[in-house]
Amino acid sequence: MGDDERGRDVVVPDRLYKSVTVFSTLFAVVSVVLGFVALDTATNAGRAAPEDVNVAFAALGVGLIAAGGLVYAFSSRFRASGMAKDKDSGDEPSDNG
Amino acid sequence: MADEFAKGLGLLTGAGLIWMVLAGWYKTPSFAGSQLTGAPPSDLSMLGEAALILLESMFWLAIFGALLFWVGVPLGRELYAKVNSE
Amino acid sequence: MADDEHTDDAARTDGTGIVPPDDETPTWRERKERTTGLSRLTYEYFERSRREDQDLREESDYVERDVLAFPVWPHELIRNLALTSFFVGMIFFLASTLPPHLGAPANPSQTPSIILPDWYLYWSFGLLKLGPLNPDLAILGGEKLMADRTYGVVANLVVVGFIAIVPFLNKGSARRPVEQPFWASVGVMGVVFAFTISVYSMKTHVPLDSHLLLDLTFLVPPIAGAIAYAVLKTMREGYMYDLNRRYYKLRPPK
Amino acid sequence: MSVERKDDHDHDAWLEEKDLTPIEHTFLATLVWLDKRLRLVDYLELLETLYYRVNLQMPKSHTEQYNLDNKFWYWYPLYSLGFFSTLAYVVAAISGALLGFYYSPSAAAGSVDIEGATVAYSTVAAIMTDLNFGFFLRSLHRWAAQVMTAAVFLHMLRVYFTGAYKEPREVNWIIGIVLLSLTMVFGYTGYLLPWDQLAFWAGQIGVEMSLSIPLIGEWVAQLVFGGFSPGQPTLQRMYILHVFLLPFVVTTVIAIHLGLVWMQGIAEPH
Repeated sequence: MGDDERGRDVVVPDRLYKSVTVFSTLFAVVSVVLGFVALDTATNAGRAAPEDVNVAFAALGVGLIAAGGLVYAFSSRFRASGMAKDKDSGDEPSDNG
Repeated sequence: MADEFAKGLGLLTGAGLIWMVLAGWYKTPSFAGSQLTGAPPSDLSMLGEAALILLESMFWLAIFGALLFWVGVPLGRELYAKVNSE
Repeated sequence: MADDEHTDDAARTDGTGIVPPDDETPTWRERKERTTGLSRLTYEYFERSRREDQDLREESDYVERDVLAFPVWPHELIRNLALTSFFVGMIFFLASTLPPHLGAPANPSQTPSIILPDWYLYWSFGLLKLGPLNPDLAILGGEKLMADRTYGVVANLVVVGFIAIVPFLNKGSARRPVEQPFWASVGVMGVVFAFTISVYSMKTHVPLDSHLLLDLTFLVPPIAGAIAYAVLKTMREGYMYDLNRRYYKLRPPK
Repeated sequence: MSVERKDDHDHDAWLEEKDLTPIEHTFLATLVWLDKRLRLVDYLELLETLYYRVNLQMPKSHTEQYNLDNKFWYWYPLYSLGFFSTLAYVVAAISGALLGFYYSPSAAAGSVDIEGATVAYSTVAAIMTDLNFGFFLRSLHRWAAQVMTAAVFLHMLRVYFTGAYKEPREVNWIIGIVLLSLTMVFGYTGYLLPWDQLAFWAGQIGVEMSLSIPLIGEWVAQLVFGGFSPGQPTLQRMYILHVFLLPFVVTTVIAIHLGLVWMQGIAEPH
């Protein structure tokens, strides 16, 4: 692991990697869907006149979508051991070859 | 050979499906008259106008997409091989 | 790993010291497979699956049968489930985007302008309208052998009967259309005829002279069949042959 | 799966010793907390195991065995048409059973405020306008039937053009033709049920078709259509054919068809 220009890379145990993948994807999907639902409700599916838009609700929707994306992006830094981030850096030796 | 066929078929069926649905919505005034080819209503919203453009483009994509992969690409390969061998 | 015969020659620089890989030496592909990220995981999964498969086979009483075909389970069914669940989604898509029509209620006293069955019966309906082909027999003094309608029903029986006896006419190991251009072109002829006869069944709605339409109904299919035959023959002679050479080597056509 | 507890990784200790930023630490700790309570990963691991089990027993595919063009997978959809028509049949059966709760095959005067509407027509209209999801349900039934018919036709073409009907599969080809015909009869009887103009005049065509059969025409028309002009007996018979007789017959024939395919294997695809 280390900080290079491609971003931080944290190696975690396999079981933890599964949890990270499952729960962050779940959270991301649910919050993005809820975000769109909230946005739709606030703007009456995009048909409301600008002054009728429920600003707080719309902001909540955008926030939920952003949060979902953020969690998904953040979770991508965790990797199981042996998973190289890109093919070029796959030169490290391994003990099962 | 097979992949070109499948790509052409995919374009034909995919674009054809979208065309069929949109034509069912916008170009089928009634069951008794002309279906899928009727005149679209004149008082369309902007969404409807965009859908009409999409409808037309899907129709031509279905035809030319299939033609491109079934005729164009194999023909191009043949010609290329011929030119290369000379 | 290290081979004693070669380790002492390590300093050779003329190229003769290169040891040819034996069965134990992993290839570059294998090395790559085993060392990096996802491919390493894949490799481990394969190992695990191979091992579990072996265990299952050893403890199973399943007897492999000598069937020259593709197993339905698990191959075909898993593949089909994946593909057809997508297709079933398409049914739902169509059902929600293009709901069906409910016409005016039945009214025996008012003949509608369109009398047609559903589309899949058009071909049969077209065969019923083949009255003009019903031969007038000179022996019967110009009378028709059977009523036009009966003639149509017989035409249906002939078509279905011909399709039914196809396996008894066409035998052998040929599978692909290029291997059997004749039968493939017969098939093309049949498909095109199904289309033209369907169009003929709607003759009152087609802006064409009905005699011309009848002629076209029977002229277009043989033309299409001939084109298909020519194309398939050419393909067989040409580049498809190269592609299939390996296949022909494995299973020479009878 | 086994009741034994899997040896869990000591995540908390690992989190302490690992050099993580506070955000990462919080993130991982939250997920570990969730994981300990919801155990979703365990269920996914069950699926994972199942996947390897199934995958494992896969014999070499035909393409691997004969080292054919690896582009072959583009043709798989054509090979799935037979199974697809079975699935469309199942979809049609389920939606049809639901529609059957609300439909009534009677040509008596109906309650809908339309000139000449029968009970059958009114119940279809009620399904489409009053019943929750009824409009979609009828649409689904209709489309599943249409798509099944189309899939059956295309399946026959696939079998024809790949020579899959050849020996030893002649019997299955003939059973397939029977199934194709029964599918069309299924479609035809269903087409008549709403008892609108199209249905009535399609019924008229059917009566004329059976009348034109030599010798037994009138008898067939009486048996199938209950008379020489479509009416209540026709509707009743079509209904019984569509929801009682044909489902049993077609399901049985499909079972035989599939059983033969299962025993003989898929004709080697190329």
